[in-house]
Amino acid sequence: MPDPEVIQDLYRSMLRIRGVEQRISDIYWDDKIKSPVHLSIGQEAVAAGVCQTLEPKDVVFGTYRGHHVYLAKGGDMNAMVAELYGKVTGCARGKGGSMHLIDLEHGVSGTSAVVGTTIANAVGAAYASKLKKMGIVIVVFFGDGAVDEGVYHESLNFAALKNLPIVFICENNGYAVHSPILSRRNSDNICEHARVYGVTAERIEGNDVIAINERVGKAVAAIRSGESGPHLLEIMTYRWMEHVGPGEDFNLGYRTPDERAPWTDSDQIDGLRGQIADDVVTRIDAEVLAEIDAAFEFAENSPFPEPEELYAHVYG
Amino acid sequence: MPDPEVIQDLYRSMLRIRGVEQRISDIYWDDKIKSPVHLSIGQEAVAAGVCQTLEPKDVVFGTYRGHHVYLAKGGDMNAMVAELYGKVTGCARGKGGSMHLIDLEHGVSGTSAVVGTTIANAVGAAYASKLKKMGIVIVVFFGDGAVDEGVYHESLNFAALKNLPIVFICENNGYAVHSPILSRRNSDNICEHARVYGVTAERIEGNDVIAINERVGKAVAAIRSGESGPHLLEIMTYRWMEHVGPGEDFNLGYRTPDERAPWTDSDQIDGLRGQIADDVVTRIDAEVLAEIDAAFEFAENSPFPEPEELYAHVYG
Amino acid sequence: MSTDNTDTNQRILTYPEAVREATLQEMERDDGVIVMGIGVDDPKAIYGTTAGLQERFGEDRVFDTPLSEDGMTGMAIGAAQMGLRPIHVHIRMDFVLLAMNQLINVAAKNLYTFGGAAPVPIVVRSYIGRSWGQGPQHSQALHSMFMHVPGLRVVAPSNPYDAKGALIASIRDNNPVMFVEHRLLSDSTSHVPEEPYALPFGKARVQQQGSDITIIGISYMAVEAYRAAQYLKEVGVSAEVIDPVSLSPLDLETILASVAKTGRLLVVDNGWLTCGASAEILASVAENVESPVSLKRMGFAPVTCPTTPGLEQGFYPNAQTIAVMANQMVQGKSADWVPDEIGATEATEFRGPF
Amino acid sequence: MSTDNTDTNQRILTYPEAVREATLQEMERDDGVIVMGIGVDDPKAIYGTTAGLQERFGEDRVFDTPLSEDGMTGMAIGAAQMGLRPIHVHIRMDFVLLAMNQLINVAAKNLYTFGGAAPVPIVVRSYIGRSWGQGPQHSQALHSMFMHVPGLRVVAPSNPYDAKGALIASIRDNNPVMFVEHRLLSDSTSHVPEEPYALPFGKARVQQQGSDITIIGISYMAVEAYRAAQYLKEVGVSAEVIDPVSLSPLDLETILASVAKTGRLLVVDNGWLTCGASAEILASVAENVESPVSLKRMGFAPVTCPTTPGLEQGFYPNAQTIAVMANQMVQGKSADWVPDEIGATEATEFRGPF
Ligand SMILES: Cc1ncc(C[n+]2csc(CCOP(=O)(O)OP(=O)(O)O)c2C)c(N)n1
Ligand SMILES: Cc1ncc(C[n+]2csc(CCOP(=O)(O)OP(=O)(O)O)c2C)c(N)n1
Ligand SMILES: [Mg+2]
Ligand SMILES: [Mg+2]
Repeated sequence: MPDPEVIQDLYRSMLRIRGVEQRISDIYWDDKIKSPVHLSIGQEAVAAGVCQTLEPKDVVFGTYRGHHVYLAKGGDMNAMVAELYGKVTGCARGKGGSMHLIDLEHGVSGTSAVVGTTIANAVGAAYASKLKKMGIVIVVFFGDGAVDEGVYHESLNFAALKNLPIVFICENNGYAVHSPILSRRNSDNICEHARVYGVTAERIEGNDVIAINERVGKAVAAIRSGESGPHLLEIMTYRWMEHVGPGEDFNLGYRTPDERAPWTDSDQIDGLRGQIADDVVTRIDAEVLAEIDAAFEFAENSPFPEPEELYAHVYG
Repeated sequence: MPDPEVIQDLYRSMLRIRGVEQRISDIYWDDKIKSPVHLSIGQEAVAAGVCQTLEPKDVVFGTYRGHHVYLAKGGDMNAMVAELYGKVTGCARGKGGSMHLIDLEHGVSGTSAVVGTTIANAVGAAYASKLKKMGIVIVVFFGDGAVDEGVYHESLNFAALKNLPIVFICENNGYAVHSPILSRRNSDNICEHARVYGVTAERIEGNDVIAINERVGKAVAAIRSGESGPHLLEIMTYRWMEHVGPGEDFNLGYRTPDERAPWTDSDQIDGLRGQIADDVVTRIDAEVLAEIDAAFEFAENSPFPEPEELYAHVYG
Repeated sequence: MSTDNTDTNQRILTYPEAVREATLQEMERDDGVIVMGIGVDDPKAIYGTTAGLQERFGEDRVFDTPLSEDGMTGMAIGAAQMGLRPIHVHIRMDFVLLAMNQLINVAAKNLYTFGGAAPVPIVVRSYIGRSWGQGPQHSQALHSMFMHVPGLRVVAPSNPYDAKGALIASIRDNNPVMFVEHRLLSDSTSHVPEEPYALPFGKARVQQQGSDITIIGISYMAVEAYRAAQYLKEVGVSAEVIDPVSLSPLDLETILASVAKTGRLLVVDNGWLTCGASAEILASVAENVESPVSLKRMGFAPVTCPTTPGLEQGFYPNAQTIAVMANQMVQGKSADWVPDEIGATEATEFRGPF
Repeated sequence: MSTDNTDTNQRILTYPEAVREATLQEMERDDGVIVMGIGVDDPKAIYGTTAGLQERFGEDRVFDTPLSEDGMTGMAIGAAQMGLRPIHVHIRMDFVLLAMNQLINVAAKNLYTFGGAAPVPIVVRSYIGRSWGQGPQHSQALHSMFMHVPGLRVVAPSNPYDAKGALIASIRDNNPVMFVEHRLLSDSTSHVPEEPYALPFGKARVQQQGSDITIIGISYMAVEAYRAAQYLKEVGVSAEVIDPVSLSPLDLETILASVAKTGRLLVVDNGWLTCGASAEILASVAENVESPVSLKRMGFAPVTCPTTPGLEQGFYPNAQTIAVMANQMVQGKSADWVPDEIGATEATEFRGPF
């Protein structure tokens, strides 16, 4: 068992993600967030478990489904919510929206709306870290769909060839939009595939935040000590909500509530809550709620960018 | 041992390739072939061994290093040589040159100068063959360099997913231009990699034309009978000449004559010659020489395309 | 939207319905037509354009693909070379950037490269996104890149009638065709005859006759240009509105005839200006006219598309800004009329799905 | 080639030598500069442009890559985001089509997308091929596609002096820069000062002053345009010859000033016309001039590049065809003068290496 502080950290981390995204879902109807949102509800354990193992200087990359990664790595919550609102106080001054989050100060190097792109970018960051002996570990999050893309192959190959300090996190939620994984590849063997490149690979079942935390922690430690090169962790998880948007999607018929049930039954937030003293839970819950309230208030009260901002930042 | 007829066929096939390319090399100095040539001398066994297993209706795709594939599959020699000369009687009316050979009548579906492109095209042809129940087996030839490209990954994945009637022939000559394979990937494990996709894979050592012929023959038979899906054969071979151009390249220093020696010592043409009755050899040699003489004469005597041809064939 | 058809008993379809009908009819006519792409068989069916096709034609002719744009484009090309007619669908044009190698190095060139031997009859359908925070990577309009390359055809119909006819023509054509759709046109409707018909390539549609200025609107901007022309009536400006429909080949003849009449040309592209379709049209007109004409172009602001709604609005021309520009071209720069309406109602009303 | 420098004691370098010197000097100045690409460390060293760099700076800063254009471009972008300044080399521009996704969806956009937070200082060097049967897939000039996209810079120097200065500027610049080279310029020479210098972006070079017509030549066509201007002297036509050098940003000011003087503009691009750099220049001029000017453009024939030498020649403009066109623009269409020389000696003399 990890020590109680880690449990509390993980709990808080997941709760912040769930809380923010639940709030997004709740208020989406009022049309203040005019941006497609890809909620990670149900997948919080991945980002929380992974990012807890990282140092502030370490760098993560993610996808359009990136709220959880941004928050777990320590990205500024106010700036994220403001970004969703399209406000100039957003982490990308409103220009990026939900799919393009960044917080360089906290090691969030960016998320992308084109599947697979940040995998290669992360490999480049790892190359820079190695070349310049920065001691920074790079982590890139992507879905099971990204594995289909040629750039995935090219990225794994290069990372292994150069023995780079990178952890590939494949968040396998079983679907790319509505396509199940076995409709896109012959076998359920992402880890085996990664190993052939020379990438150490392991699957973690059950969306288990403690297991994720421990195993990724080992991988990160091995990389940081120079003991080993790139790792891939395939983390089995489940998206509770629709692919994009604030609601559920069982009406579409491509999956059933029964399929989801084991995942909600084993909700990692509930699980950890039971392991923390009641008064601590109460305190953390209150703190997180206050933080979230403040973030949405901050976003609501922030100004939109001035029209001239349209022309800023094209060239640097 | 294969039957004598097959031995003769393979001998003739390799001799035609060697003869044409040697002639190209010999006359290149006179600047009549104004086209980069990527000679396959030393690799004849691959094309000959593979194509001997195919029926006329079967379809092959290749690369800029494609003379051997074109000739082995039965492509018209006159039209190929004329193509190199840029004549309108060429297989692509002079528009393609050495890197872009085609002979649809004989199942040569085209070669490409951009590494990796025809791999995906071949997969599409195999899809068509399967969908339309054409009973056609598709074979695509590519080098060890093409394996680096993302499209290789995407093509193998799709071929396995759809269980397509295709044979991937990786001509592993150890180099992509001047880069040895282990400077481009972590391990020498192309077959292992292919297997993870669900592609049956096997390496054939020693550029051995008989082994190539037998093992590819088995793969083609299994595919044609519907018994199995895609296969990959990694055929170890060696390029005797420079990457592009008519000469040798030991002066460049990236490889040594010693490295080549075992390959020339085990020259497959010499090897088969010893297994065929002398009078038959004499006859075949004479026939092939006459065919080659005629092809170069045909090319020399053919006209260049008319200037208006510049504007033909942009749209069909 | 004016179409040639003047039936009284009009059959009205939406754009996606027209696209679906064209696909379905061609699939029935020719069993070599296949539909492939990420999500074509899923419950949302690419805004309904592929709805029910898999049930009707089976999983071999209508199939979801892995997320492999480059490889799947190459696959479509190879299938086409063997006699199939693949329609490859991309829910955003931005993703087609992954397939440029196969489209430009292979599809556009094979026929020529092989001296006429190997036609590549593929259709690539892709959507230009807009509104509700599509942002930098879900909003691009890259038609000019394809217009640049010989061997490709490019069409960008702006209404259901043209969409059906152009898609049927694209499927029947022996060349690779980039079929450009716009997300904001999905709710548009028009008369669409049931029987199959093919629009000829290279034929522009004159949406409205006029005498003072020619306004060309491309893709969704055809809608906005038409709206602008209605606003302009208020100040007595008579605009001729042209939708090229086919961008490659381009119907320069119709454009030149119109400009000869009006002496002024405003091209409104649904894309960036630099080296864009609007540059091409202006250059072609400038090369070909004898008497001087006044030439202007409008399009995306020369920036990346921002996500936040306020900035996003400034990124696009709309009927209002088009009308203002056209009026100034006719009445002089000092004309300070601004129509009350902004136009672009599809954009302001848009709420997904994405 | 006229350069600004009038030293008597001129130091003459070839184009590859100038490129190599710029790279070497910048690598010495800034240890974040790295050189990567297929073959950069091989015996042929990309026509010598990367010769000896790996020996000097080590295998970590100068390295061969797998054949993975898309992934390696993405890798360069990520490395740049962490403070490196990668120079990614492609021996043909055709292969850059594999990297369009990373270049256009990511490199061009990240700075803007992230509100200024993440600059992407990469340089992409690529060669336009020509001659000796380069054919369809080794001859493309795709600069206009990059000009189309906000966030990218594009430069295409035509002589060693400009090449060195533009490459140094590109490496120091905080934006992604497409640095376009032409294979036929590899033997060209000019004075190149030893000390590092950076050419400003957006500044055209007036190669020759003239009064009758402005001829703009892009990339290798700058050489042919200059030759054509010499031929034109024979018939008393005074041509002003401009090499834009920087295509994005483009020095429209210099062009407009020249056209205001000559009243005639012929743009000769080393690329296709439709939606090309020449369309952009014509359109910009047409939009901006008051008095009528005569405008023409020349470039690749609107076909795929054929391999056979006879057809290949017709595919390209040359000094002769440029001179004929310019003369007709000045003297009228009936002028039937044809200069004796064809120009394009680099093309006829070319025999590889490829
Ligand atoms: C290159 C590209 N192709 C297609 C899309 C459309 N698209 C958006 S998300 C998605 C599915 C990705 O699935 P996965 O990687 O498993 O991530 P998840 O959404 O499950 O988190 C697709 C196909 C895209 N954004 N980029
Ligand atoms: C996409 C692409 N990148 C780079 C090149 C340049 N190039 C031509 S051949 C070659 C090496 C290919 O090696 P391999 O696949 O092993 O084939 P071989 O030449 O050994 O037969 C390279 C890098 C190319 N033609 N296409
Ligand atoms: Mg998924
Ligand atoms: Mg090889």
